[in-house]
Amino acid sequence: MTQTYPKKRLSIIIEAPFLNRLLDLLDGLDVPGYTALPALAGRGKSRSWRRDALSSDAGRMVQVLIVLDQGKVPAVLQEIRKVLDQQIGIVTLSDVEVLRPELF
Amino acid sequence: MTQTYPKKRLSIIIEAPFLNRLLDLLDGLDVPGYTALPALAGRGKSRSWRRDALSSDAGRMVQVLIVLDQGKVPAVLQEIRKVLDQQIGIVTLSDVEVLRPELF
Amino acid sequence: MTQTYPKKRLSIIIEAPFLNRLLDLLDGLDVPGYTALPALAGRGKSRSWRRDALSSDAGRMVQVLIVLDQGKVPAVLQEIRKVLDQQIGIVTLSDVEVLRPELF
Amino acid sequence: MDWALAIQNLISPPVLFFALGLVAALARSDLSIPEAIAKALSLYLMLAIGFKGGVAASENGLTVDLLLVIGAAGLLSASIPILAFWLLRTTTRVSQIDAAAIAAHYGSISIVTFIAGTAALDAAGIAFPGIMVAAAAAMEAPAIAIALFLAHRGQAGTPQTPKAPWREVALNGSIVLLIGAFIIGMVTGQKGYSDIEPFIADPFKGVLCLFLLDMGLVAGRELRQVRKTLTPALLAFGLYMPPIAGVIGGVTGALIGLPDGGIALLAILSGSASYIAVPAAMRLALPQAKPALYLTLSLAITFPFNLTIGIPFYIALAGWLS
Amino acid sequence: MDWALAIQNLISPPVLFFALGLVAALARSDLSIPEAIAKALSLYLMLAIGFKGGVAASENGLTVDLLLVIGAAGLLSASIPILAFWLLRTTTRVSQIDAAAIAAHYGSISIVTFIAGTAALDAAGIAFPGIMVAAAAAMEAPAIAIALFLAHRGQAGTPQTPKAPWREVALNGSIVLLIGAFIIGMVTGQKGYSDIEPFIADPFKGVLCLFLLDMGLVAGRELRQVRKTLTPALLAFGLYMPPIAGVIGGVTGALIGLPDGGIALLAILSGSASYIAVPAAMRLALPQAKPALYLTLSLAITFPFNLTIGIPFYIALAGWLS
Amino acid sequence: MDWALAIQNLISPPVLFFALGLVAALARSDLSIPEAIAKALSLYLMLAIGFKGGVAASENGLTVDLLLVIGAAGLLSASIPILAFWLLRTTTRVSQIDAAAIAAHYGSISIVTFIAGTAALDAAGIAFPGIMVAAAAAMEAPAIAIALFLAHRGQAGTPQTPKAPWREVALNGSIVLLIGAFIIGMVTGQKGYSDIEPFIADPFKGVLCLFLLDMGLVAGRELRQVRKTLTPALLAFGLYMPPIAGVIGGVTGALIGLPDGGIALLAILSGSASYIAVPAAMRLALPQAKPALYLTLSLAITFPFNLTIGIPFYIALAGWLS
Ligand SMILES: Nc1ncnc2c1ncn2[C@@H]1O[C@H](COP(=O)(O)O)[C@@H](O)[C@H]1O
Ligand SMILES: Nc1ncnc2c1ncn2[C@@H]1O[C@H](COP(=O)(O)O)[C@@H](O)[C@H]1O
Ligand SMILES: Nc1ncnc2c1ncn2[C@@H]1O[C@H](COP(=O)(O)O)[C@@H](O)[C@H]1O
Ligand code: NA
Ligand code: NA
Ligand code: NA
Repeated sequence: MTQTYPKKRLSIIIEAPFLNRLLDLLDGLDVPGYTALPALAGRGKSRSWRRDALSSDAGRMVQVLIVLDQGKVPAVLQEIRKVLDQQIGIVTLSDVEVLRPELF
Repeated sequence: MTQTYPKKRLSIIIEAPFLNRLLDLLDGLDVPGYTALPALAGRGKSRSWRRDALSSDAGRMVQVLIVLDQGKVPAVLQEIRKVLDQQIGIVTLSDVEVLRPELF
Repeated sequence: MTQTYPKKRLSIIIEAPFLNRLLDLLDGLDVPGYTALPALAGRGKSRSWRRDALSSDAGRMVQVLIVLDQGKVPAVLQEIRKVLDQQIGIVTLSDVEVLRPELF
Repeated sequence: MDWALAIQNLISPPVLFFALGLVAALARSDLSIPEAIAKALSLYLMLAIGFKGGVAASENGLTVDLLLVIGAAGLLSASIPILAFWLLRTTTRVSQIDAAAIAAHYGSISIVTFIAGTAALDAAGIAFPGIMVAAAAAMEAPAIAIALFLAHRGQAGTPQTPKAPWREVALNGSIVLLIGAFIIGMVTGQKGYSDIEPFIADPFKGVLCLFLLDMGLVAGRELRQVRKTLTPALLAFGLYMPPIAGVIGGVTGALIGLPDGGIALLAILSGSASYIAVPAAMRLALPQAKPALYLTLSLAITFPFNLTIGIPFYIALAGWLS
Repeated sequence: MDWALAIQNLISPPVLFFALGLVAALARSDLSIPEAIAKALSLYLMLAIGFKGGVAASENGLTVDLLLVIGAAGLLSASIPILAFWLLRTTTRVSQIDAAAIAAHYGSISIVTFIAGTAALDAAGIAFPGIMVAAAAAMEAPAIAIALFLAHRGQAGTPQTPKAPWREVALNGSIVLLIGAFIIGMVTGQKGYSDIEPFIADPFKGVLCLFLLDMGLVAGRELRQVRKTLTPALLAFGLYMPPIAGVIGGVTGALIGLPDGGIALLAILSGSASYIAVPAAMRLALPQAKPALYLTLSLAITFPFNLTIGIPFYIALAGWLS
Repeated sequence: MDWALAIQNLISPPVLFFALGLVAALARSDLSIPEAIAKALSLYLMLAIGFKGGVAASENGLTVDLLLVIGAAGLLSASIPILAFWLLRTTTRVSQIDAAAIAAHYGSISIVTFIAGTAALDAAGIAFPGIMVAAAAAMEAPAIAIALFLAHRGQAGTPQTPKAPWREVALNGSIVLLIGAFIIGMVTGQKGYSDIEPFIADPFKGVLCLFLLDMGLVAGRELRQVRKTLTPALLAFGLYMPPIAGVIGGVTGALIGLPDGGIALLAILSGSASYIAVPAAMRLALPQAKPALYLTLSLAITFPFNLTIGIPFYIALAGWLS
């Protein structure tokens, strides 16, 4: 049987205009990598939006996925929290198993 | 250390022509928000599909993510189930931790 | 209350040029279905990339999601491992609950 | 049948680019047109054909009675599915619901087939009335309504039938754009036309080539799955239904006094089958029906048939009838 | 006001396609232009208008003093927000931060309104100096700077204000393309122009129609939310602010000696409000400000107003002033 | 070297838009062309250049022997990588696998460089044979095959080498479209051409400008990472390899009796390096090779070199050789 190892999966749903700043922040932290996925549509406390019905990047969301070691999570969360506190942004953390633990 | 709080992550993979109806349904339920992501390609019991090789929205899938409180899950699942039972749709529920529990 | 059943969610982040080969591989395995999602941007050990700033499919990543029964995981992981070992690819496994267990 | 016309159609750039796409997809090439581009090409064609139709209608006045044409088109769109349903139920083994879903596609129309038809008429120097665009717009809803009736007929109290997709069908983007552009063309007339001619008229045929390349790729991918999904009886249906419906459409056109080009276009509309709007509507209204059946039939069998053989046949038919 | 001009503007294809989009979105049609296509159309318009401006500037020489025009434009862009902020704070109940964010939008410009204005001038046979494109480019940063100042004025030590978005504003893609294409047009002049004329000049008006169809769809979706988000006082602001700012811009243009067409364009720029670059900048710089307010106002109220009534008014104004 | 020609090339709109993109990306502007649009632009260019080549070939007859040209092109594509591999292994410290992967890129071609070359020839009034398009299509597979051989040479039994990407290379979308459009052009000839000329010929140069803007943005982003990835020896290779390969190609063209324009284009093809098809193929076939090396070299060094200095040099070379 293939052995797997526990890691964490951090997901940040954030507004597109912030994406560059968030990625720059992550580049400065001890994060093994990340992948950003586009979103199509959404709703939150405020407006509902559709990608094809926006005049601007404002309001469009992007999901950033980070697979990382549990040990690195607190430092990363703390920095992200600083940036996101006044901004829109949904941060979730969950458990995952990976194949190659040395990557993260 | 940054405190986190347990919530649920509901994912619904659904056909694009149903998206509007699903989102209208969610808007009528006690759901704090949602984000829809586009899909590129897929296969299930029936046909395999590629986004760039479809003549129509029929067959193209979309993933809707909802982060919400455990307490709201049963009511939401029940309503979604009604709509999805005869339709294509993959519903999964998983555990996540969030930073700001009051949002959900 | 709506009953749910435990399954596994397998996520494979892989380079776009490999996607077809991966999907062909999955089609040959006992996998109930899959959905591929596009990615926008990312960084790993090597280069950082943006979808809109690539000359070629090389470097662009895609996420493939597979919801499947725990019992099918080892065989699938073993085959995927063979293909991915020399390639870029982030594989994660996590627990989910589903509504209709017979689908997976 | 005018063989010169038929051959001229077969070796015209649009048909050849369609064939290129078909061959590339059958050979499993990774050639593909991004979805956003395919959508844009289709919006462009819809805008251009609607606008040009409106300008033409504003020019000649409404050369034929608009309401008569729309009425005839709606009637065709409601009656062809009944015939198709009956043929499917008697010659194939598809279920009632699948037969109804397929029938809806054949009652409705393929706007690209229509556009390819106008291009072929242009090439053959045959004029056609601008209001045929309105006929195209009228041939969707009736087909869907009849098909839903056929699907549920005799089934006592189907539990939880999904909400009928009337809102989605009526406000379908393509139809809204087609009709909207038609009206704008009528309002602005020749002056508006000359403003945007270099955008909507000059590159039109080239854009059609690119779009048909995409349609070929899509149809070819579908065609690869034909053997898995279609029985010979179904396949035959995809080939004989278009000319039957085309003849019905052409005769109707002749009866209401359409000119040559109008008869041909009404035959083309009747003979063509939808693969954009109706599949999406069927997913909403008849989710139990199998998309593999109706998509493959309409896209991989009927569409290529019409594009290559059907169009010259319908044009020849119009010549005989008028 | 020249009523013939006003009506001619209202029934021109671009305005009618905008209206079609508006109506389709209000009726909740699923008609939509893919995001990638809308971005491409906007890049195209920016490239074309910049390039043509550059070629024109290279032709006539810099007919008016480039620096004078840019200086006046920058000044307008810095002072209009102050007026807007004061009007908002005295006539509506929006917070200081929201008022500042809205003010930034009205100090900045809508390039599509500008382009529609050039099309209307063309149709009316009124020439305009190529360097007006440079004025358009100069009217973004000052508005944002002033607005940030207004937002934080009097608030001792706001903790953790986000980094100001200067890098993002200065290197904003649209501005870079507009200025870059302007310079390329200046360098290559008439020879370069004739090389790419069939791409940037001939289809221009048609592409504008398609883009305005999209803008109509976007504005219509916004308009559906107006009752939820805007008070009557705010709605009124969206309607009276443009002509006020337009008059200020027009008078400034006359004072610095611009010709007829230049006055009209400076009035159009002053009267228009941003809905692309400034919203994104506000999300970065003033995340607490409510996007629902500034987007709805600028997109659903001011933009349609300018497109239909504003532009002919600003052109008529220029006639009176010169 | 004809300096007037060189300067004319440098200040032509396509090259200036490339420079604009390069500068914008170096300055970290957020200007970007959506991926779907960039793909569509590239499909358009491929379709147009293929079709026009086919029409030209159908006109003049096959003015030079098609098989001779294809044979020579294939031979060049197979031998240039051997030279490149040897140069890389003797002058730089890249591994055997990286050297082979880079060599594959230089044996293959950049179709945009080719297209820019045809535009420069057009501007200089030099004719070229339509079949050069076929030469372009023939210069991919041999380079990849040789490179795979070089990568594994002398390595006993590499375990688990991935399946060679022959299917992907042969059915590569760009090549299929290029060849398909060429054949369609041959079949429909001048008649088909006049049908779609307003689409494929008139806006061609303008579309090329937009595409080169995108290429500049992509190359500029790559260039920002040059210092991290390239040693001076590698950087030098990216600059001296193109003219060496270009001379080899030009001499070959002269030997097989190509006319002036044909010699120039064969030199351009030989001197150019792939950054679309070969990188994807290398990811499949040699996943251990570092993309940072081959992409940066080909895209950020060789491509700008060829576009600015290379093309006028190859054209001048053709003048000397013929
Ligand atoms: N509970 C949620 N689950 C998933 N996505 C959410 C949720 N809440 C908000 N979002 C996303 O975040 C965006 C902004 O949310 P808000 O700031 O609450 O308006 C929404 O448009 C959604 O795309
Ligand atoms: N087990 C699965 N995991 C992930 N996605 C799936 C799975 N099964 C189905 N899907 C998605 O749902 C679509 C329709 O599935 P089906 O109705 O089974 O044909 C597929 O094309 C996939 O995109
Ligand atoms: N830890 C991670 N979490 C999420 N995505 C990752 C991670 N590491 C790598 N990736 C993705 O995989 C791609 C290739 O990674 P690498 O091979 O490490 O350069 C990156 O560009 C990311 O899109
Ligand atoms: Na029909
Ligand atoms: Na303004
Ligand atoms: Na080469």
